Amino acid sequence: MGLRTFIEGWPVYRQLTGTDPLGRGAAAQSGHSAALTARTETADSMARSICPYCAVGCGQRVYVKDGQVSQIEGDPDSPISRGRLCPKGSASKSLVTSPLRQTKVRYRRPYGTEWEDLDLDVALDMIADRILAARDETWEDVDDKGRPLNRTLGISSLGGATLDNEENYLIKKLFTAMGALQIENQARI
Amino acid sequence: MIPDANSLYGPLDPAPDAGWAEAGPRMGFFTDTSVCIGCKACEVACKEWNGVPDAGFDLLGMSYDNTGALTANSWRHVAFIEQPRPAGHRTPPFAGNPTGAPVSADAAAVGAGTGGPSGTVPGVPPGDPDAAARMVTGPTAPTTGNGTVGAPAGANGTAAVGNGTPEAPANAIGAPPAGTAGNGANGSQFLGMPGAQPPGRGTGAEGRADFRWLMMSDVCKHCTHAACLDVCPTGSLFRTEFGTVVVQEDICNGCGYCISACPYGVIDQRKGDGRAWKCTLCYDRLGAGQTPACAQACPTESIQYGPLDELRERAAQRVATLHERGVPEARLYGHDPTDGVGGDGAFFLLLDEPEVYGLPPDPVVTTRDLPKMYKRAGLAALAMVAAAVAAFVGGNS
Amino acid sequence: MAEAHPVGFQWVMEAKRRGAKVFHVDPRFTRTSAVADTYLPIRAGTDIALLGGVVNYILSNELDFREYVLAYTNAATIISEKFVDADDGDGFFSGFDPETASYVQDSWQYEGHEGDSGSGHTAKERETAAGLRHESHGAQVHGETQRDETLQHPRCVYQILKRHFARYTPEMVERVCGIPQDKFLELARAWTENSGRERTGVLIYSVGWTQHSVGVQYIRTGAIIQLLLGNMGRPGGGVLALRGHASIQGSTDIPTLFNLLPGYLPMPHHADHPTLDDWVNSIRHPGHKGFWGNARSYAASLLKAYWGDAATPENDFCYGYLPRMTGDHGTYQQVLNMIDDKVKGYFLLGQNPAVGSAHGRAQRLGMANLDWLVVRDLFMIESATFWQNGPEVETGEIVPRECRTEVFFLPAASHVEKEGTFTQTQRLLQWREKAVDPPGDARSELWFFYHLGLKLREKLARSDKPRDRALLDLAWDYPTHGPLAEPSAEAVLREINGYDVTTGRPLASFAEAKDDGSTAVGCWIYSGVYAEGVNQAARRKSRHEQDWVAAEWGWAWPANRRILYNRASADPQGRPWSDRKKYIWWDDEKGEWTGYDVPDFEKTKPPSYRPPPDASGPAALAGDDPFVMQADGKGWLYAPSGVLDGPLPTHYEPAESPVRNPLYGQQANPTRKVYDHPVNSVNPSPPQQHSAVYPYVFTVSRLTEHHTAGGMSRTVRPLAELQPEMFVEVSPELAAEAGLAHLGWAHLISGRAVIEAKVLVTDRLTPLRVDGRVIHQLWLPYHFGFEGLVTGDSANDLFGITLDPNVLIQESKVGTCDIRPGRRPTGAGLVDLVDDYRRRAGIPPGHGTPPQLTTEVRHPAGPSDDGPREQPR
Amino acid sequence: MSPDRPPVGALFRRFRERLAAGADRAPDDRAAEEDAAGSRAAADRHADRATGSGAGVARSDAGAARAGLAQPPRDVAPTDRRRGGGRRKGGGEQLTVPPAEFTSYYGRPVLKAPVWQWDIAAYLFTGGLAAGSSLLAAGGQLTDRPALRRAGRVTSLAAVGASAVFLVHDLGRPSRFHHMLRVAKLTSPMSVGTWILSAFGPAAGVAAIAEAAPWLPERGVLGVGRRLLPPVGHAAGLVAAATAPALATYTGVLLADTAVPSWHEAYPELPVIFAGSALASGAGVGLIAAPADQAGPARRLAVAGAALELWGAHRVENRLGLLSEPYTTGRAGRLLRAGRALTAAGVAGALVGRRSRVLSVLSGGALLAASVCTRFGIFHGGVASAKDPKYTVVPQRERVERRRSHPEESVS
Repeated sequence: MGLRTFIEGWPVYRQLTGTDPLGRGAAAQSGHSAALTARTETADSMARSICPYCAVGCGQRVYVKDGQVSQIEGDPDSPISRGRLCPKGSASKSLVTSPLRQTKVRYRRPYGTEWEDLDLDVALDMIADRILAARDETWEDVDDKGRPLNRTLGISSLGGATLDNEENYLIKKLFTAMGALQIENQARI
Repeated sequence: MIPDANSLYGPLDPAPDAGWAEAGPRMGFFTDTSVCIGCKACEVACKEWNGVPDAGFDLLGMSYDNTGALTANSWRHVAFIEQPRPAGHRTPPFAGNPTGAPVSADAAAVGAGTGGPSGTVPGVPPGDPDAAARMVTGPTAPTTGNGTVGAPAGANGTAAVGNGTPEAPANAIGAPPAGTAGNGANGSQFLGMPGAQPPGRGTGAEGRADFRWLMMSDVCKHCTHAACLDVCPTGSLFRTEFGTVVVQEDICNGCGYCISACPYGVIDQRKGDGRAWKCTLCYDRLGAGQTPACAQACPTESIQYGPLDELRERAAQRVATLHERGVPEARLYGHDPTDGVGGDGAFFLLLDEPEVYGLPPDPVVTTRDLPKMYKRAGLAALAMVAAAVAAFVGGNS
Repeated sequence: MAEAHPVGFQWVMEAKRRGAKVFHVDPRFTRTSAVADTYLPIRAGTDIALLGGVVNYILSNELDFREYVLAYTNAATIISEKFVDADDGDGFFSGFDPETASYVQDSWQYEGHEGDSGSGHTAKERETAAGLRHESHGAQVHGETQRDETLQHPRCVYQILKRHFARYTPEMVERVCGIPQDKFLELARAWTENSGRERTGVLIYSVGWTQHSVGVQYIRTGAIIQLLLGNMGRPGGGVLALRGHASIQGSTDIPTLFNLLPGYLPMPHHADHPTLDDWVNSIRHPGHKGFWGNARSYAASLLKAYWGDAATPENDFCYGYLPRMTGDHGTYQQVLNMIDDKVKGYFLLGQNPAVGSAHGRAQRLGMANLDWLVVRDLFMIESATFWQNGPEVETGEIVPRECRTEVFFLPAASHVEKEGTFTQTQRLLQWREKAVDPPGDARSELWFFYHLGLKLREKLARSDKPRDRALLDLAWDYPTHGPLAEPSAEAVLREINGYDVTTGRPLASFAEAKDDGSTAVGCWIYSGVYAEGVNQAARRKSRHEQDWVAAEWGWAWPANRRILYNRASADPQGRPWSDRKKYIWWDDEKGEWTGYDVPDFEKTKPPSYRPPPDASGPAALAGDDPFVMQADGKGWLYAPSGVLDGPLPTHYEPAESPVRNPLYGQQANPTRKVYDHPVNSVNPSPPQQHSAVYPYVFTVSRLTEHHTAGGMSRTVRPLAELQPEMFVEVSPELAAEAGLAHLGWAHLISGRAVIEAKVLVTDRLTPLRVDGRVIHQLWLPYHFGFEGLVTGDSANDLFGITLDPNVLIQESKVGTCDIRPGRRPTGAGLVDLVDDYRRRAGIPPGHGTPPQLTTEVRHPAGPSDDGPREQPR
Repeated sequence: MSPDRPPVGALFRRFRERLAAGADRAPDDRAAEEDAAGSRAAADRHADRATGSGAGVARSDAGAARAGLAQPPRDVAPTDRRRGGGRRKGGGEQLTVPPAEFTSYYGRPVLKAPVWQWDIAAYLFTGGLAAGSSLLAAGGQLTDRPALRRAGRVTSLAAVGASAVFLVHDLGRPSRFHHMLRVAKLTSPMSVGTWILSAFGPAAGVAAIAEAAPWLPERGVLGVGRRLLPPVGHAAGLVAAATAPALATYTGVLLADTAVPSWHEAYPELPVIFAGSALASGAGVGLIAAPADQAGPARRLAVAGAALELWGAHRVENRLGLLSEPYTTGRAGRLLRAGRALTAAGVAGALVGRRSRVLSVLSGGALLAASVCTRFGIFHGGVASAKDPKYTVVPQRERVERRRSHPEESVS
C-alpha cells in the first residue's frame, strides 16, 4: 500500500475532502463495512427445508458455505409461514451446528461406568447380533390354540415424531418383517 | 459541504447529513407491541444471524424475561410486564374467580433484585424494588409494601381455615381483602398527592379481576441524532446509507464513550471482547436488499421493517384503529422527528408509559448541548490562562 | 397457540385484525391469553363440561344451523330403544361390562342395526387402541337408517343429545370448571353468533387435549359443537389440532405404532384375523356404505410393497408373515414389561422417554432392566445416560456397576442432513432437500434401518427357519447414493405412493390400487404424492404465485385436499351457503364439483343423486352426504360405534382429582386403562379417602422457548438461555397458602416422585371456585431433565400411568400433588418422602390400582370419605 | 398437610421479608451523610421499605427540599439563580413537592452505567495535572523561575505519560488505541481530546527532555543536543502551555457530553471545576518543588484554582436539584467533601506557610490530593447517577409533564 492510497484511505482525509466533514458516515466507513454483504448472498448452495420442531410446517431455507450450514431462516415463499419462524425455528442453525451434538458412536458395556468409543460398523454388527439373539430367545410362533403369532415381544422401539415418513416406512417394514410388534412412537404420547 | 443547521438537533434526514449523497429512503423498524406475543423469535433470529454469544443462564423472575436488558449479548430484548390492570378492550380475565390481592408488584420487586454478570460489562445491575412495583401497578399504585400487606390479609384468612386442605370450605380467600390491599390496584384515581390516601382505605375492590400482560421487543433506536455515533472517537460507529447506526467491529477499540452517551442504555461492552456491540439493523442484510433477521422472523408482524416514512404512516393508522377499538392507552414512542433525538429509526407503539418498558420518557441527545459545552470549556480555558498570567505577572515573590 | 405454535398463530392475529374474536381457555394465562379478547381460566380436565355446556346452550336455545344439521349430520337418525344414556345410568351408558371395563355397544346402534354393527364387545378394541384407526375414516354402519326429519322423535339423535347435555347448564359449568357463568355465556354467545350461513367459527386445540383419560371425547365434544353450528367442511371452520412435532401426523399415517399398519390398516389380531380374508373383511365390512369398500386393494398392495415378488395372490400376499397382536402392546405396557424383565432390547429413535413420557422413574427403571438399548439422537439425552446421571442413581435405585443394560449411542443426522418428507398437522407432506452431509458417524434413520436390514439378511442368508422367511423375502433393495451409501428417500416415497408392478408407473391415486397383486402401495392414503413420477411433496410454488388455498405447495393427503369434507361448504343443493364463505360448489353446466380446493366428493356425483336401495360402498352415499368417510355420509353427533367410552361425551373427573364428579355417581372414565403394577400408582380421588394428601391440581405444558423433552432446545444455546431453569407457576393465593416465595425453591410431591423447581408467583394463575370450594392449580413446564446446557427436574416424573381407552394415550395433563417450600430431599430421604405421602394417602406398597368404578351412593351434600375402596378389576 | 410444615401465616411473612430484604439490599448509604432534614427523609424511606407501610412519600430529594422550591425543575437549563437559606424547612409549599417517585422496568437502570474504570478518573487528574504543570512550567520559563519550570515540565511529561497509559489501559481493545487517529470529529470530545493530547504530549515531552540538557556531554553529537535543546524546549514548552488549557477543560466536556444525568446537567461547571483543579494541582507541584522564593506564582495559582474548583463544585452540588444528589451522597459525596477540605487546607497552608518549606510541601500535597478527590468525586457522582434510574426518569418525566401542562413552552 503506497503512502498515497494510505492517505486517501485515511478517514480524516476523506472528512476533509469528501461529503462528510463531521466524519459521521461515508468518511468513517471502513473497508470491511463497505464490503459487507449478507452471507446468504455468498452461500454455495441453498436447500429448501422444513422446520424440525412443531407441526406447523414452516418453510426454511438452509444456506451452505464450504460444506457448513451458514444460515437457516424462514422461507418467504411458504404459504404456511410466510418466511417467519418462532424462536425454536430461528435457532435451527444452532441446533444443527451445536458443539454438543454427538458425532461419534458411544458404547456403554454392561455394568460399565464410562462411555467407550466404538466403530460404527462394529456397532451395527453387534446390534444385528443382539436383535437376532433376542428374537430367537423370545420368538412366539403360535398361541395356545395354535393360531399364528409370528412375533417377538423381546424387542421394543419408541420413535420420535421428527422422523421422516420414509424413515418411518422402513422402520415399520423392517420391524414387521422381523416379527417385532412393539414398535411405538411419540404419537402415542 | 456545510453540515446541516440541524446537524446536532432537530428534524434531519441523517444519511445525507453523514455524506451519503445518493442515499435512498431511511429504513427503520416499527415495533407494534399490541400484537407482540413475546415469543422471542426476534432475540434468537438476531443471535443466529449476527453470531451473538449467549447472555448467561439466569432465571430472573421478571415474568418470562430472562434476558433482562439490551446488552452487548442481546440486541433484541423482549420485555414482559404483568399488570393487574384492565386491558381496556376485553373482559377481565379473572372476573368471578376467588382471587385475593395481586402479587405482580411484589414479584416484580423480587425480580428487581436479580441480575448480575451476564457476559457484558458491567452486566445487568439489580433494580429498585419500589420502581419495579410501580411498573406493575402504575402511578396510582401503592408501594411494594402496600401490595404485600394486602396479600397476607387474604392468606391469613385461608390459614385460619385449616391449612388450606381442599376439604375445608376454603372460600376465605375470596373474601374482600382486608387492610390496605387493592389500594389503587384496581384503578383508583391518582389524586396527585401520593400518600394522601391513608393506608387502609382501599377501593374495596374484590381481589384482582383485571390483568394484562404487556410484551415488547426492544432494540436499538437508531436515533436521528445518535449520541453514540457522534461521540465515537474512532469512527467505528457510523451512519449508514440507510440512515441506521452501526458499530464497525474492525474499528471499535472499546473506549466505552458510546455507552455513556446513549440516552436509551442500548449499546454495551462485551466482557472478554472489550468492544461495544449493538443492533446493526442487519446492515449486511440491508445491503443485499433483505429484511433484518428479527423482522423477518417475527410471527405476528409486531416488528415491521421498511422505509421510515411509510412505517410512521402505518403506525399512526394503527394507533387510530386501536383508539377506535377501545384501547385509549395506545401511543407511539420515538416517532416524532421533533423530539429530543430527532425521532428514532426504530420506534414503538406502546400500551403504557415508556418507563414501564424501561424506556426513558423524554430522551434528549446529549450533543444538543455540545456547542454550549465547548463554549463553557473555552471560557474555563480562558479563565485558566488569565489565572496563570495573573499568578506570574501579578505577584512579586 | 401463541405459546407453542407462534408462527401458526400469525393467522389468528390476522383474523383478529379483521375483527375475529378470540377466546382462550387454559388453566393458566399464557401468551395466547395476553392477546385474546376473552380468557377463561379452567380447571384442568373439565373441558367436556365446558363444551357440553355450549352444546346445551345451543340446543336449549335452538341456535343450531338447522338446515346443515338436518342434512349433514345424524341428528335425525333414530337410535335403538335399548340405549340407556349416561344421564340415566349415573355415568354409565348401557352395555357396560365391569369385568373388562368396556362396553358392549349393541344397544348404542341406530334403530334396527343393533346386531350387525360390527362393534359389539369392545374389550379387544380397548386393548389395542383401535380407535386410532379411525383417524382416516369413521366406523361402519350398514344399510339404511331410520330418520325423523322433524327431530321430534324421542329417540332421534337430536333429542338424545338434548337430554344428555341438559344437565350441562351454565351453573353446572361454573360448578365443574370454575368458570363464572357470565364468562361461559360470553363464550357460548360469541361462538353461536359467529357461526351459521354467513360466518364460521373455528375450534383450535393443542394436543394436550389428547393427554387425558377422556381425551378422545374432548375432541368429540368440540366436533359436536362444530357440527351443530355448521362449521365443519367450511372455510374458517373446523376442529384444528395443533400437533406438536414436525411429522407426528406422518408418524400415525405411516405408523410406527404397534396396532397399525400404514394407512390406518389395523395390525392383525391373533384371534380375529387368522386369514387375509378375515382381516380384510373386518376392515371393509362387505355390503357397507362408504369408501372402505376397496380395503382389500389397499391391504394387498401394502403386502405387495412389503414382500414384493414373494407376495402373490396364491399365498395371500404373505399375509402369514405379519406378526399378530394379542392385546395391549403399547409403550407403557412395554415399559412395565421391561421392569418385569420381559423385554431384551429397546430402540429409541429420536425420542427421550426418560423425560418425555409419563412416570419418568418407571421409564428409567425399565431401561435399566434391559439387555441392550440403542439410542439414536442428535444429543446425549437423558434416556442414554440414565445409568450414569439419572435421579435413581442418586437414590441408589440404579447402581451403575450393577446395571446390566448395554447402551449403544448412535449419532443421528439432523433435518438438514437428509432428505425426506414431514407430514405436518394440516396433513401436508413437505419434502426437505438435503443441505449437507451428516458429521462423523451421524446417519439418518433411513441409512441405519436400511443397512441394519441388509446386515440381518446377510446373517440369516443361510437360515432355513420359517420365521426368517419374512426377513429374507422382504423387498429390500433401495438404490443408494453417495460415499455413505445413503438409500434414496425418493425411491421410498415412490413405494409409499405405490406403483404398477409390471410397468413401474407410479399410481396417480389410491383409486388405482388393485387387489390382484398388480400394484404395490406402501401407504394408500399417500397415493398421489408421487403421481406422474413427480415428487408432489417437493412442490414449492411461491405463495405469491398462487391463490390463498396454495394447492401447489407440498401435497396434502388425501388427494391433495386442503379442507376435508369440503362438500359441506355447499348447501344440499350444491350452492355455496353464502358468497362470503364459498369454497366448493356444484357447477351445473359442467356437471361437476368445482371451487378453490379439490372437492372431497366424487367429482361428478350431482347433489341430487340418491343411491339405489341395494347399493354398497361409495355408490351408497347420496349426493348430499358430505361426510364420505362416515358409513352413512353424515357427521356424527352421536357415535354408535368407534368410540369406546360412550356414544356421547360425558364429563368424568380426571383419574386424579381433588373433586367429586358433580355430574354423575361415576367419578372417572370407567373404561380408562390402568396398569396394576407395583411401580404404578394413582393418587386417591374422592370418594376415596385421603385425597387431601395431594390437595393441588397440577398441569404441565410447553414454553415457547423449549421443545418437548428439551433434547432439541436445552442443548441449544440461544434457546436454553431464554428459559434457563425449571420453575413452577403458582397463584399468589396458593403461594400464601403453601408459603412459597417468588424465585424461592419449592418441591412437589405425587405418589410417584418428588421434584423441585423455582417458584414463580404470578397473577397469571388463579384459584378457582369449584363446587363451592377453592381449588388451586399450578403449572409446570415439562421440558427439563438432567442433561443439556440447562437442567432441572422433570415434571413428567410426577405422573402415574392412566390411559385413554380409545388410543392408549396417557393422562399427563392433569394430576394431583402437594407443594412445599424449599428444596427436595436427596438420596434416600427422597424415597422416604414419597413413601411417607403414599402411606398417608393409603396407597399400599405394591398396589397401585385404584377402583375402576365408583359404586357408592352419592351424598348430595358433598364429598364423602367413606365410600368403598378398591374395586377389583 | 405435612406435619412438619410451618404455620401458614409465618410462611407468607417470609415472602414479604424477602421482598423487604430485596429492598434493603439496594444501596442506600446516603442516610448517614444527610443533614437533619435529609436524614429524616431517608430514614422514612427506609422505614417504608422495611415495614411495608406508607405510600412512598418520602422520596423527595433533600437538596430540593432544603431549598424550599415548590416544584424544583430538575432538568432546567442552568441558571445563576442563587440559593436561598438552604436550611429553610416546613411551609405549606413543601407538601406539594412531588416526591422523586418514578417507574422503570423492574426498577432497573434505563441507562448503561459508564464502563470506564478508575483509570479514567485517574486520567482526569493526570491530564489536569499535566496541563496545570505545563502552565506552571511555561510561567516559570517566561519569568525565569527555573525550579518551577523544571518541576512543571517533568511533572507534565510524567502526568501526560501516565495519562496515555491510563487511557490506553482503559480501552477494551488497547492494541487498537491508534484507531483514535482515524477520524477527527468535532462532535466527539474524546476525538478532540485525542488531537489535543497529540499536540500537547510531544510538546510536553520535548520540553521535559530539554531539561536534561545540562547533563549531556558538551561535545559530540550529544553536545549539539545540549546546545539545541534549551531553545527547542522553550518552544515546546510554550506549545504545551498553549494547548494546556484545552487539555484541562476538554475533559469537562468529555464527561458532560454523555447521557449520564449528573454529568450532562453539570456541563456549565465541569470545565470550570476541571480548570480549577488543574491549576490547583499544577500549583501543588510548584509548591512541592519550588523553593520559597520561586513559589509565589504557585501560591497565587493555588488560590485561583481553588476558587474555580470550589465554586464549580458548590454549584454542581446545589444547583442541579435532584441531579445534585449523587454528588452529595455516597462515595462521590465523601470524595467531594474531602476534596473541598483538602483544597481549603492546601490554600490555607500555601498562604500561611509562605516561609515554611515543609508547610508548602504539605500544602502542595494537599492540593494534589484535593484534585484527585475532586476528579474521582465528580466521576463517581456521574456513575452513580447513571446506575439509579431515578435520575434518568424523574427529570424527564417532569419535563414531559411540564410540556403537557404548558404546551406553548416547549422545552428545547
